[in-house]
Amino acid sequence: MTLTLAVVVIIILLYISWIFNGLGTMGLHIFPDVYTRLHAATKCTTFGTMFMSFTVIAYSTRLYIIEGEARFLNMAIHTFIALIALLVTNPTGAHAIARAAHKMGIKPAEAVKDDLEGADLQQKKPVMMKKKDTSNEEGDK
Amino acid sequence: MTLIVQLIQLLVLIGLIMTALAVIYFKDLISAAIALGASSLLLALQFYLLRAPDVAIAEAAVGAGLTTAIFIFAIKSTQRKEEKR
Amino acid sequence: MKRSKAFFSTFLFALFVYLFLTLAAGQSLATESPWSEIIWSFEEIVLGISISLLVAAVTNHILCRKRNFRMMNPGRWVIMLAYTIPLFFEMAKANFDVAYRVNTGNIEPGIVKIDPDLKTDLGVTFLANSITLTPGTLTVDVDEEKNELYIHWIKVGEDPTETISGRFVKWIKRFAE
Amino acid sequence: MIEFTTLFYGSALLFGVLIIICALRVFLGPTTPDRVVGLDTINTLVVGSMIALGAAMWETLFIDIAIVYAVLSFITTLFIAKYLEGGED
Repeated sequence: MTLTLAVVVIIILLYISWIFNGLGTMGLHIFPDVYTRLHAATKCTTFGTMFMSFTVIAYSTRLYIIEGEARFLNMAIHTFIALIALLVTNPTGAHAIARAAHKMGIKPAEAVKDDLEGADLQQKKPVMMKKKDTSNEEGDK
Repeated sequence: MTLIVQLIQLLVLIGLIMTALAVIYFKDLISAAIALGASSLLLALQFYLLRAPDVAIAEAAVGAGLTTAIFIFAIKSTQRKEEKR
Repeated sequence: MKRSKAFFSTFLFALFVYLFLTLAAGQSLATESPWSEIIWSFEEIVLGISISLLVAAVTNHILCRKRNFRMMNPGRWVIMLAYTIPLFFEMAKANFDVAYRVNTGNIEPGIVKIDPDLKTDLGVTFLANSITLTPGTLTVDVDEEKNELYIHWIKVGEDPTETISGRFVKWIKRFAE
Repeated sequence: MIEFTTLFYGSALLFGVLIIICALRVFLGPTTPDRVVGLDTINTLVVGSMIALGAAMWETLFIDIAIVYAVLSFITTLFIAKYLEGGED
């Protein structure tokens, strides 16, 4: 493995993914309450895993250009689909956890301001989960 | 190469033992269900490392998806805390 | 008329997803052209069309629930793809922001209300996900009648609506409304 | 000179260490949502290590499993959040 430009780029992408995953895990233990922990956990690990996917995509595209076999390209495309699945599901899960925590009555620690406290939300009556699913899929159209 | 794979397997097994002990010691049943979910996640990763992707996909579907859902339905219709003996 | 249009658009969407998933998956038997490994074989296309017809017949009342066909316009999809570029830079900024706060512990959290003035469900969904992925903000709850969002902000500042959502709303309005 | 395969295995090893650290949050978390945050982070890290291992072993099928895994773990998170929300139905 000689150090061409493509190889250096791939290794840099890999290091970025390591750094941000480590940072997210660190933030999970340093921050004081659920909401701030969600900040660290969602953003940093999504970003880190995104860069892991970019690494694999760049690696297999490079091999496809060198070797010319279609299975390398196939791998790049599937990794891209995994990346899209991760990007759609991860913020939605974080939103669900934050909402559940607030409904349970957990106050944000050291809060300066809380507009949601005592606000009367007007939500259509049916179950939230069902509503959310259909609106998401309608969004795909 | 094999050394790295063995190290990963060692880490995953340590995680499995930790989460399995947590399932036993938690008194809050919903926390126990969460720990069981984490345990079956790591078990799927272990199958993946042993190059059995079909078993891993079944473990992911049954362990992480279905079992947690069924346990939560059961906890919802009974009580949340374990009784003291 | 509207029903057949819903059927057709669902069919196109399903076929597109199938063809994207099976791109470069197998060899077409056709020729020795350099593309023969990448494009789909004849059997693959026939199977994709029949599966997409089945999916469209079953799910067109779910996927096109509101009978609103604004997303049939391919220009909107192009804008949606272009939107990922500013989103990516905002995400990068978000991560350095979190890195800074992890190291210094400089937080001042609170929950604020913003009114992004969007009308469609797709737009609100996109905005909520984008807000969750960008610096120091996390969507907690949504008012579905007035389309207002409640945001957990890690460093409360002035004028939340403009500061948090101003960058995205002008992009999202282009493709979702 | 290090090969790429070793680098991918190494990143899976690093992700394994991070998974153990996140499992600590599942134990320690004072409230239940804290534990769910730990579980969610473990999910993302497992998907990342599955992608890395799939690239190291050269099997496209393994990456398909990562896709399925991302979606299924999302469903688990939604179920637990739905329970914690305390709906009557």
